[in-house]
Amino acid sequence: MKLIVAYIQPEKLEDVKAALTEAQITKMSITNSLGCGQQGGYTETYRGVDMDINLLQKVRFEIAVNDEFENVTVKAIIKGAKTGQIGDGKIFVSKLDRCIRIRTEEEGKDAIG
Amino acid sequence: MKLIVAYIQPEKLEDVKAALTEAQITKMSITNSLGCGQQGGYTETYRGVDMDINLLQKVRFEIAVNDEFENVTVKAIIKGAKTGQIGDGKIFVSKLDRCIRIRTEEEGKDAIG
Amino acid sequence: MKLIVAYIQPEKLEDVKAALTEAQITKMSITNSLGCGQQGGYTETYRGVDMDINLLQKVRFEIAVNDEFENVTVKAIIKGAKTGQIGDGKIFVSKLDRCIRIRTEEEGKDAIG
Amino acid sequence: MRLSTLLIAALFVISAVTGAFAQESAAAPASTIKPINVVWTLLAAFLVFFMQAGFAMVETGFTRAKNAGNIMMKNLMDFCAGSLVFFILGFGLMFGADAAGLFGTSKFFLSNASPSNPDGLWQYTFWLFQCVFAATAATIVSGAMAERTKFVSYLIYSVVISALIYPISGHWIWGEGWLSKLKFIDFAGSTVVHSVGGWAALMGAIFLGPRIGKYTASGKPRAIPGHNIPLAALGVFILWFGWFGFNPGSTTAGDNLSIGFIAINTNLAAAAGAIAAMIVIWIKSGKPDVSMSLNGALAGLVAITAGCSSVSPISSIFIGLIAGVVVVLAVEFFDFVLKIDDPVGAISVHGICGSLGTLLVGLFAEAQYAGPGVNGLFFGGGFKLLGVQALGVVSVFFWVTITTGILFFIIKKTIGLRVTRQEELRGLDIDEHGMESYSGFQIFKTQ
Amino acid sequence: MRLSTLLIAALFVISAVTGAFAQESAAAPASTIKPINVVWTLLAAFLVFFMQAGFAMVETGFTRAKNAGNIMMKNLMDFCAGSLVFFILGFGLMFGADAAGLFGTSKFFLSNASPSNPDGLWQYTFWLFQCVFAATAATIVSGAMAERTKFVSYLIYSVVISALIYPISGHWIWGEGWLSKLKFIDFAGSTVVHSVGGWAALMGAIFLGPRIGKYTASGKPRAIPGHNIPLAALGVFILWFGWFGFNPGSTTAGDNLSIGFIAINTNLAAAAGAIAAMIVIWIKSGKPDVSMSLNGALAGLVAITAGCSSVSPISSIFIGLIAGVVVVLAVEFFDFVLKIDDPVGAISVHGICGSLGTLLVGLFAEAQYAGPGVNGLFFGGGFKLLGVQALGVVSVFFWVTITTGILFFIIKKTIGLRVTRQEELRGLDIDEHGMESYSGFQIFKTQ
Amino acid sequence: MRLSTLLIAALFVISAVTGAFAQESAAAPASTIKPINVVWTLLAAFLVFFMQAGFAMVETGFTRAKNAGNIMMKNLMDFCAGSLVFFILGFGLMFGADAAGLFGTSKFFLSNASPSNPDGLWQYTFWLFQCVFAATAATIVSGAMAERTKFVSYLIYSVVISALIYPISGHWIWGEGWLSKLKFIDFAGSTVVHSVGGWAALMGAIFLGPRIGKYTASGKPRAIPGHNIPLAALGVFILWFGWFGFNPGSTTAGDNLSIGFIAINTNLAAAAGAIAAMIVIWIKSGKPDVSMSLNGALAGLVAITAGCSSVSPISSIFIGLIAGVVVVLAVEFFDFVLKIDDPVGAISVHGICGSLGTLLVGLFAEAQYAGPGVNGLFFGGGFKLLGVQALGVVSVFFWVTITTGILFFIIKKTIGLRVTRQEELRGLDIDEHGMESYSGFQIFKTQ
Ligand SMILES: Nc1ncnc2c1ncn2[C@@H]1O[C@H](COP(=O)(O)OP(=O)(O)O)[C@@H](O)[C@H]1O
Ligand SMILES: Nc1ncnc2c1ncn2[C@@H]1O[C@H](COP(=O)(O)OP(=O)(O)O)[C@@H](O)[C@H]1O
Ligand SMILES: Nc1ncnc2c1ncn2[C@@H]1O[C@H](COP(=O)(O)OP(=O)(O)O)[C@@H](O)[C@H]1O
Repeated sequence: MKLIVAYIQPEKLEDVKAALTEAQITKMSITNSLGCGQQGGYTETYRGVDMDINLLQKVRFEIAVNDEFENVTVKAIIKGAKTGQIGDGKIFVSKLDRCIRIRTEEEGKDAIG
Repeated sequence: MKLIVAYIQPEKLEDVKAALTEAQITKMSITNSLGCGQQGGYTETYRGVDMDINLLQKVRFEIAVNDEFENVTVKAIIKGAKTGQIGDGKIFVSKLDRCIRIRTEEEGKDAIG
Repeated sequence: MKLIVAYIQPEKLEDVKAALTEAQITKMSITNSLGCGQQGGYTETYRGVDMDINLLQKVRFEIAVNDEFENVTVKAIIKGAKTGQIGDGKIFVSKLDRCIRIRTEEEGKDAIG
Repeated sequence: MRLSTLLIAALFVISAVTGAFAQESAAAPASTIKPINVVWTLLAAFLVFFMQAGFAMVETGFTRAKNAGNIMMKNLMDFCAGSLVFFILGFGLMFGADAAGLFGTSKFFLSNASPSNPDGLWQYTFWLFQCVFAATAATIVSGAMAERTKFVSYLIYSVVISALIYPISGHWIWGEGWLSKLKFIDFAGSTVVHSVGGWAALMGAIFLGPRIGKYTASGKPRAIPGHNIPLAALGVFILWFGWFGFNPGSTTAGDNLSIGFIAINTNLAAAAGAIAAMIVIWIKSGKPDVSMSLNGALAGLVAITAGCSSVSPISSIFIGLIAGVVVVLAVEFFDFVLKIDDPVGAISVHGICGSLGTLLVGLFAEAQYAGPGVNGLFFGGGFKLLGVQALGVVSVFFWVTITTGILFFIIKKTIGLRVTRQEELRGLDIDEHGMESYSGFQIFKTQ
Repeated sequence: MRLSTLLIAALFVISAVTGAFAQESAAAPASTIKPINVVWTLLAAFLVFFMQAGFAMVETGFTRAKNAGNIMMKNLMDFCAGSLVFFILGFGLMFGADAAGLFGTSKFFLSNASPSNPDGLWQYTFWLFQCVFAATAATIVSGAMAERTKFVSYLIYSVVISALIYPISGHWIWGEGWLSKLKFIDFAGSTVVHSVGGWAALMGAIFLGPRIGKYTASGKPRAIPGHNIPLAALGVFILWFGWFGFNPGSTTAGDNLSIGFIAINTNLAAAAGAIAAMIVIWIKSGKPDVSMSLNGALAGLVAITAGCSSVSPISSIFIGLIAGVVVVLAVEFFDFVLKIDDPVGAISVHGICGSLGTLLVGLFAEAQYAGPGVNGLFFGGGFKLLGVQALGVVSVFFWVTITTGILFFIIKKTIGLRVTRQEELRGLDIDEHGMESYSGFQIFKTQ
Repeated sequence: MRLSTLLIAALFVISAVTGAFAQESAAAPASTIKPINVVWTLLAAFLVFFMQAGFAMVETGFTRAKNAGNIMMKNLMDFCAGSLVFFILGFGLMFGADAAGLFGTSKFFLSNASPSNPDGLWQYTFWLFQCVFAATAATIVSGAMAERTKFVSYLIYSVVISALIYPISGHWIWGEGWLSKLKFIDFAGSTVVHSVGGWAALMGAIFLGPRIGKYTASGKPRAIPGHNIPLAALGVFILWFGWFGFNPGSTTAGDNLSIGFIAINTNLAAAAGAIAAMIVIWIKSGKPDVSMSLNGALAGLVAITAGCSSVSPISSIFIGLIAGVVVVLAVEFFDFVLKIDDPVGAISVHGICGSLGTLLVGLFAEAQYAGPGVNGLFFGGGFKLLGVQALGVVSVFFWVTITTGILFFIIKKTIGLRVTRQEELRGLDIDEHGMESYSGFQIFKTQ
C-alpha cells in the first residue's frame, strides 16, 4: 500500500477532487497548509508597510491506496492540478505498512477503499 | 519505530485521548482535516439551494511509537473511536526511521516517549 | 529521499525558517497542530472554572529532502527550535519513495528542490 | 405555504374574538401629550430594541462556534414572534382594564390606540416601548438554554412567555395590579423584566440538563469556553448603550428632568459592577477573567434598574459593587453547587441580580430621589419598603418558576425540549438549520 | 499627491460654476422651525447613517472571508464619495427648483442653507437626512456585485448613482417632480431609495455575470455559503435599528405625533416578514434557514417603508407577511430561473420588495392614517391609487435599469467591470487591496 | 474580598475629605433648563458612550487574535474606572470653581447637583456628557499600547489620566481656565480630548518600545497585520455614528439650531478624510489600503472636532482632506522615521490630527458660523486666532507629554509597564487573562 501526499493550489481543490473521482479514487483526507517553494511568495502592503508573504496557502491531500492505484492516483492529481505555472505543487509517495478500518477492524487491501 | 496516522470523528477526540492515556500513550499530535470516505457526506441547504457537503470534518492523529507499542496504540484508537457506524475512520501505520527530541537531541527509542 | 516531519513551538517558526534558509532548504510545508507531550499543558480558567489545556498549539513542518540533506535539515531545525525547555518539539524522519513536481511532471531528486 | 394561510386565518379569528372582549378605557383626559415625550420615549424604545443585538452578540460570543447560527435565529425569532403576540394578546393582559389586580382585560390588538387624536397616537409609542421590554425578558432565556435546545421548542416557549407569563406579572407591577397598589418599586424592570427572564432561564436550564461534557463523571464542572470574546464584549457595550434607553426611558417623559440622574445611576452601577466582578474573580482565580467582568457590568445594570430613579449616584455605586460581587458568587453557586449549566450566566445576571436590585431599593431608596416619604432602611424608612420589595420578588419568583416549569414540562413530554446527543455534538447549526456559521474557517469542533 | 491637488482644483471649479447657476428659493416663510423637529430629524439621520454599518455587516457576513475587506472598502467609500457628490450636485438635482417636473436646478453646494437664520439652519439638517438616504440607495448595490467587481469600477458607479441617478428619480417623487404631483405615495422610500438600489443591483449583477463556481456546467445553482453569520445577523439588527430613523424620521418633524404608529408599523412588518420567510423556506427546504429569515426581516422593512404612514398596524403585519413570502420566491427565481447571481439577495429584498411595498400602499392605505380621501383598494378607494403607485414603480424601474445599464455598459467596455479569474479565485482582498481580512486564521479558500 | 472592602472604605474617606473642601457655586440663576436640551444632551452622551464599543472594535481588529480579549478588558475597564474617578475627582478638577486659571476646586462627587430643582438636575446630565468625553481620551491610548502592556499598569494609567491629567488641561479650555479666557476655540475637543489621548499614547508607545518583530535587526519596519478587518470597519462606523453625538452634542443644547450644520461638517470632513487617505496610500503603495482609509475617516473626524461650529461645510471638506493626507504621512513618519510602534495609528489620528484640526480653526474660522468677529487667517482674521490656537496646542502637548511621561516612568520603574517576552509571544489573552478569544478556531500564532 502507498501513502500519497500532495500539495496543490487551493483553487484547484475542486478540479483535483473531480479528477480523482473520475479515476475511482473516492477516499481522501484534506488539510490546509502553508507552503514555501519555488513560487517564492509575493509582497502585500499593510498600512503602507511592505509585508513579504512567503508562506503561501496550499491544500494538502493525503490518500492511502493499494499499490496498483498508485500511478492512477498520481496521474489524476496531476491532471487536476497542473497549470504549468510555478506553484502547482508536489506529490510525495511513501510506503504504507498497515491500514485499518476502525468501524469493522478490517485490515489491508479491503480497508483502504 | 512506527508512525501511526488516524482519522476519527471530531466528537470522538476526547474518547480516543482517554483510551490512549489509559494505554500509556501520552504523546501525540492532532490536526483538523476534511475527509472523503464511505460516509459520503450529506446535503445542507443554504438560502434554499442544496449544497453537497462531501468533505466531512475529521480529526487527524499523528503518533510516533516504538514498535512494541504499535498494536496497543491501534487497539486504543479503535476502542475510543469505534461506534460501528460509517464514518468511524481509518488508521494508517508506516515505518518511521528516526525520531529526535529537539530539547535534548536524543534519538530513537528514548526520544519517542 | 526522506520525509522530515517536525513539531515545534509556534513562536519559533520564524527562527526555524531562517535556519533552514541558511542551510539552503527553501522548500517546506507548514500546518497548525495541537500537541500532547512532556510539556503537559497548563491550566487556564474561564469564568472561574479550571480548564486543563493539555493540547498545546504546535507548528508542524513537512519537508521532503534528498538523502544527503537529511542531516543538514535536522540540524537546522534543532538550531532554530531548541531552547532546552520542555515543549521544544520532535523531529520524525521516514523514507520517501517518490517525489513528483506537478508543474513539470519531473520525478525524484530534481523534483524535490 | 399552507402554514402561512393558516396563520393568517388564525390571526383573523383571534382578532374577532378579542375585539368583542375589549373594553376601551373610556373618556381619555384632555390631551397632555407633548412632542418631547413622544420623541424621547420612541428614541428610548429604539435603544432598547437595539439590546436585542447586544443579547445576540453576548450569547453567541460566550458559546461555541458550532451553535452560533442557532443562537442568532433564536434571538431574532423570539423578538419577531414576541412582537406579534404582544400586539395581539400580551399588551392587553398587561395594561388592559384591571381584573382583580391580576391581569388586564382590554386593549388587545392595541384597540385603544387611534391615529386621530394625540392621546390615541401616544398609545402607539407607549406600546412600542412596552413591546421591546417584553422582548427583552423573552430573549434573556435563550442564553441559558443555548447549545442544546430544539429550535421549535424554543419558539413555543418564547410565544408563551411574551403572550402570557411576562404580561401577567407585569400587570401586577406596571399595570394596575396588586403589587402596584402596595407601592412596590421597580422603576424600569429589575423584577418585571430581568427576574422574569432569569427565572424562566433557570427553569429552562433545569429541564434541559447540562450540555454534554459540562460535568465530568464525578460531577466536577468543566469550562466550555466561548468562541468569540470580541463579539461578546461588543454585545455588552451594545447592552449598556441600550440600557440608557431602558432606564431613563422608563420615565416615558422627556420633560421629566430626572432622566439625567437616572442615566448617571445606570452608568455608575454598571461601572462599579464590572470592577467588583473583576476584582472578585481576580482574587478567586488569579486572573482578571474577561467574560466574568463583562457579566459584572451587566449585573450592575440589572441591579440598578429597579431603583435607578429612587437612589443617589453614590448609592448606585454601592448597588453596582454589591451586584458585581454577587454575580460571581452566584455563577459559581449554580455551576459548582447546583450543577445547573447556564452557558452565559443569565440566571445569575438577570434572575439573581434582578431580585437583588429590587431588594436593594428597600435599603437605598431616598425620598429626595424616590418621592416624598419613600425611604429605604438605610435612610430611615424602616423595614416597610423592604418588606414590599421582598414580597414582590418572591411572588414573581413563584409565578415564573411555576408557570415556566409547567410549560417546559409539557414541551418536554410532547415534542421534546432537547436535541439528540448526535445533533448536540455536531452542533445545532448543521442539524437544526442546515448550515455552518463560519464557512471556510477551520474550527476544532471536538468539545 | 498630484491627484489630490487635482481633486481640490476640480472642487473649486465646480463650485464656481454651480454657484453661478444656483437660484436660492426666494423669500423663506416666517420661521416655523422648532427645536424638537431639528433634534428629531438629526437623530433619525444619525440612525440612518448607522445603517451603513448594517449593510456592511450583512454583506460581508453573507459572502466569503477572502473578500471581506473589499466589501468594507466599498461600503465605506460609497458613503464617503456619495456624501461629497450629493453635497455638490445630487441634493440640488433632487430638491432644487423644479424644471419640467424632471429635475432640480438649484441648491447645489447647499447654497440655500445659511447659518444666520432658523430656516437657513434647518436646511443643513434636512440635507444630512437626505444625504444618508442617498447613501443607502448606493450601498445596496455592493451586495449584489460582491466578490467579483473591480474596486475602481465600483467607485465610479457609486459616484454616478449618488450624483445623478438617485437624485433625479428622487426629484420626481420627493422633489416637486411629476410623480409627486400625481400624489404617488412613497413615504420613506420603498421606491425612491430601495427600488432604485435594487434595480441598480440587478443591472450590476447582470453585467457582471455569476461568480465562478456559482453555477455548474449544466446551469444548476450551487450554494456559496457566507462566512460569518453572526456578523450578518448583527447587520440585520443594526439595519432594523436604523430603520426606526428611516421611517419615523421621514416625518422630519418630531411634533408630528404619527411617529409612534409609523414606528410600530415598521416593527410589526419586519417581525412578520422574518416569520413568513422562515416558514416558507422551512416548508420548501426542510430547515429554518438563518440567512433567509434575516432577509425576510429586511423584506418586511423595505416593503413597509412606502406605506408606513398610510396603513394600520394590522395591515402592516399583512404587508410584512406578504413581503416575507415574496422575498423567498424572488431569491429562488433570480437564482434558479434567471440565473442572476446576487450573493446577498439585494435585488429581491430591495428591488422586488421595494416595488411590492409601494404597490401594496394602493391596496392597504386607509384615510385615517394616510389623510383625507386616501384609501387603497381594500378600503374602498378603488383602483386609482393603485394605478398611480404602479405607474411610479414602473417608471422608476425603467429609469434605473436604463441609466445604470448604460453606465455599467460603458464601464465594462472601458476600464472593465470584473476582476480577473485569478483575482476572483484568490480573493479580492489580496489582489485589490493587498491584505487579508482575517490574518492568522486558517481558512479554506478553496471555493 | 478584602480588596473590595478596602475600596469601599477608601471611597468613604475621600468622600468625607472632598465634601468638606467642596464649595458649591452659590446662587444658581433662575432656571432656564429646557427639556429639549436635556433630552438632546443625554442622547448625545449615549452616542458618545457607544464610541467605547467603536474604539474596542477598531483596536482589536487592527491587532492580533492572541490579544483580542486583553484589548476588550482594557477598553471596558478604562471606561469603568474612569467613570468612578471622574465622578469622585475629575469632574471637580475640570469644572469646579476656578483656582488661578489652572484647575477646579469644587463639585467633587457631583456635589453641585441636586434632584430637587431643574438646575440641580441639569448637572447630572452635564456630568454624564463630560464623563463619556473623559473616557474617550483615556481609551485612545489603549490602541497605541496594545499587545505588550501589563494589564495592571494600564489600569493605573487609566485612573490617573481620567482623574488628573485630562481634567486639568480640560479645565484650561472648557472650565474657566486660562486658555478659555484667551478665547481658544476647541468646540468639541480636538485638543481637549483627542490630543490629550494622542499624546498620552505617544508617551506610552515610547516607554513601552515596539512589539517583538515589529522592526528587523536593521530597523526596517515590518507589517503586523490586524486579525479582523470587518470588526475594525464596524468600529469605525460606530465611531462615526458616535461622533454625531460628540460634535453636535457639544452644544449641550437642542434648541441651538446650529446642531444641523455641525453635523454636516462632521460628516463631510470624515468623508473627505477617508477619500484623501485612500488616494494617498493608493499612490504611495499601489493599493487602496483598507485600514489606512479607515484611519483617514477617523482623522477627518478628529480634525473637524475643534472647528465644527466655526467653519463652513466647504471648509470642512478641506479640513477633512488635509487631515486625510496628514494622517498617512504621520503614520509613516512614526513608523519609518521615529520607529515608534503604534499598532492602530492612535498617535497620528488623535494626537497629530487633533492638533492639526485645532490649528486649522485659525485658518478656516468664519464669523457667520463662529460668532461675531471670529475669523481665521483665510477669512480676514489675521494671525491672532491662529496664534491662540497654536499656544493651546503647544501647552497641551507639553502638559500631557510631561505628566504622562512621569507617570509611565514611575510605572515602569515600579511594577513594570511591559509583559515578558514569553507572554508577548504567547499572547496576552493567555497569560494576563487565562483565556483565548477565539476558542476552537485554528489560528496561526506564529508572529
Ligand atoms: N521539498 C518539499 N518539502 C515539502 N513541501 C514542499 C516541498 N517542495 C514543495 N513543497 C510544497 O509544494 C508547494 C508548491 O511548490 P512550488 O515549488 O511552489 O511548486 P512548483 O515547483 O510547481 O513551482 C509548496 O508551496 C510547498 O507547500
Ligand atoms: N484511503 C484513504 N486515504 C486517506 N484518507 C482516508 C482513506 N479512507 C478513509 N480516509 C479518511 O477516513 C475517514 C473515514 O472514512 P470512511 O470511509 O467514512 O470510514 P468508514 O469506512 O469507517 O465508514 C474519511 O473521512 C477520510 O478522512
Ligand atoms: N510520540 C509522538 N508522536 C507524535 N507527536 C509527538 C510525539 N512526541 C512529541 N510529539 C509532538 O511534539 C510536541 C513536543 O513534545 P514534548 O514532549 O512537549 O517536547 P519535549 O520532549 O521537547 O519536552 C508535542 O506537543 C507533540 O505535538
